Amino acid sequence: MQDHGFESSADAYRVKLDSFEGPLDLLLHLIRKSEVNIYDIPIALITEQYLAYIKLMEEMNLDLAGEFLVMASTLIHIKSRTLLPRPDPAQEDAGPEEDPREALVRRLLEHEKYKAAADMLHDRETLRGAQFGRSDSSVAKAAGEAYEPELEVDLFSLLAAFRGVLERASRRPQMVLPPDQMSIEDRIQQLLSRLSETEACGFEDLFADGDGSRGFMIVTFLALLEMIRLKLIRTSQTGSFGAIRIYKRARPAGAPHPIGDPQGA
Amino acid sequence: MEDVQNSEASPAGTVSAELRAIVEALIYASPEPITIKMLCKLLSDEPQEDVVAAVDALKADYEQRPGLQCVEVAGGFQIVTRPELHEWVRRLFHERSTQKLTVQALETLAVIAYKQPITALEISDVRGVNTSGVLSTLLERHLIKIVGRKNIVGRPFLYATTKEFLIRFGLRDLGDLPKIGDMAEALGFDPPGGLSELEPREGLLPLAEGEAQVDPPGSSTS
Amino acid sequence: MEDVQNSEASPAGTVSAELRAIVEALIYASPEPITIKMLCKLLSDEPQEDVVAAVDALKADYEQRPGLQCVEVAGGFQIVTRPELHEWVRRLFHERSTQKLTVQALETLAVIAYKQPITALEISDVRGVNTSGVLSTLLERHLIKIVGRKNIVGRPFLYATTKEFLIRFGLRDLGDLPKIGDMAEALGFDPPGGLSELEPREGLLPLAEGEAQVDPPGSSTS
Repeated sequence: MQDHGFESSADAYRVKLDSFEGPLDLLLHLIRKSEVNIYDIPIALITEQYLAYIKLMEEMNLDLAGEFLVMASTLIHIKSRTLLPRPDPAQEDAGPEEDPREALVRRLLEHEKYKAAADMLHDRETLRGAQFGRSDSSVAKAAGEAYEPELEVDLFSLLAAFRGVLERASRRPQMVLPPDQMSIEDRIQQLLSRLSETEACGFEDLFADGDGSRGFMIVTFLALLEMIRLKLIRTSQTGSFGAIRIYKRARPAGAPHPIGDPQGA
Repeated sequence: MEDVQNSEASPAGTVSAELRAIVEALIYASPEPITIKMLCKLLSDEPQEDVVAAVDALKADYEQRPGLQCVEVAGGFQIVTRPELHEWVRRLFHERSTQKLTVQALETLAVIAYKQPITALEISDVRGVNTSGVLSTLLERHLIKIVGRKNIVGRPFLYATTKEFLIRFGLRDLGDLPKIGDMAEALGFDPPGGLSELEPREGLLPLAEGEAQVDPPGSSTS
Repeated sequence: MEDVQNSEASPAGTVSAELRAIVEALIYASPEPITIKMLCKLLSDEPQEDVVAAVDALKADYEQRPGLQCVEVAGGFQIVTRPELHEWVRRLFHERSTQKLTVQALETLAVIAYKQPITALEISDVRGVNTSGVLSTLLERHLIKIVGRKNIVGRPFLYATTKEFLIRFGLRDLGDLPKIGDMAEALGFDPPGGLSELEPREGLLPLAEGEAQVDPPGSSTS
């Protein structure tokens, strides 16, 4: 096995100080270096060594994460507990007292397990990295469409996607609508008052009163469609391509209500 | 690999099995058809005639592969699927493309999740691109549903996420959706300012009778 | 193609040459490892056992290819170059195609793989260091995903590994991870009794194959 940058072998003495990822790493290193039994850690010795390392790291101005200090206080606490006089062995009915080191040992072993698992993953990754798949171009012709990978759906990708949208939106120049753009509702009112004057008129006449702009035409046409839906007008045509006439009609009882109408749904 | 069993079938049994293995791997993995010249360059220790012989042997070998063939294309060699099987390959790609969630679909889903209920036009506005095709994918996958019509001209459908969506993303309810700020803190995101995540619902119309085609009974979004 | 000469070498000579051809073309063409379920879906006219037999025959066949092999990964099959040839193949690519993960990232990934679903705080507890920076890297690389929120105060995110994780590490499924107890020997420590063995808790991963539309009942992801 090659060097994976792990300090997992007992003879790795020359360890760069900043290579310790955390206090558990450092502690394991010290235990290995001292060749002591992990189930019977000489806590005074190890605590002393640990504190010496911390001091050294501070002197070297290494960025000392808070976790290292927390571990230091844990060690000192355990040490102080082991120094306390043991309870009278005659009073064992309270059950054997837990070794204050036990919780720490459990954490160390657990940590070590996952380091070994990471090591295994690294080997897997290396093997897998040595396997190459086919090129995309070799199926492009047969597939007939471009390959787009299926995305993992999770909250992170969802949020990342949303962030992408928001970022794009903020970069996009704001669409400026002409300030005099008339609303469809307003246009309906105009057309209705116009029709109430004449009762009927030609389709083209409805477009005649504006500025002839594209926006005006579209608003007028949409207003017309809406009026048909609301059964406010009738249209008739004399044969294919004949003239279209628009008639105002009495509103039937079952007709939909216009938007914004308080009687509306 | 060292011992290629059916090498007696090949016209170039003299070429070392190792060379043939290397040549096969190179042709297979090359991003574009690989030329003899390129092969010789990569295999600089091998005499050119051996490289040519290895390619020839491989080509003969591939005559006997069931689904693949080794073709000469643009002066180089490439391993491709047999043309008579292309219909199957197309089916595979089609199957994948109708099912998969793409960047497009995910973006649309995200906009709906954070701004529901929302119309197709509003989604397109936020995304800056037309969205209509993706909506049907999301509807088919039961990630979104139609919850009503917006009370504006044209009465467009309003879309919202489904219960299935919540299950899929491991959420209890919509309040569980991470705020952009949450994620920023935890994971170093940088949210752009000025855009609110959730807007008050306005103008929601209930669906008329018989319109509730997509809305499963008893499903609720919030 | 209809007549596969060396079919007597295969353990499943009964499978039609055509089916084998189609299966080979599909495995080759699929952009990610293709599952038995997907094959069966595409080949809906064929009984599943024939499809399985065709895949088996092909796998055996590829044992004899000089430069290629058929591997089982993330619940599917894939044709790749033989790893021992990697130095040759690498010459085709100028830059390293994939970035290696750091020790930090690997350790974090290991904890998640064995204890999923798990919160950031729980990961930090095991590792003894803060991990949020690494998590965002792993999320961005799609090696882990958020599968929900834990039902405790603060509703923290729960993380799990993805299909991409399986693919990257060449694992068939989470059960393919070595038992973590086996590793104790490798560590040179004698584990005392009472240290519970950790196993991947697949039952808790409703979203692991989130895109589970491809998974047949009875097809093995686990």
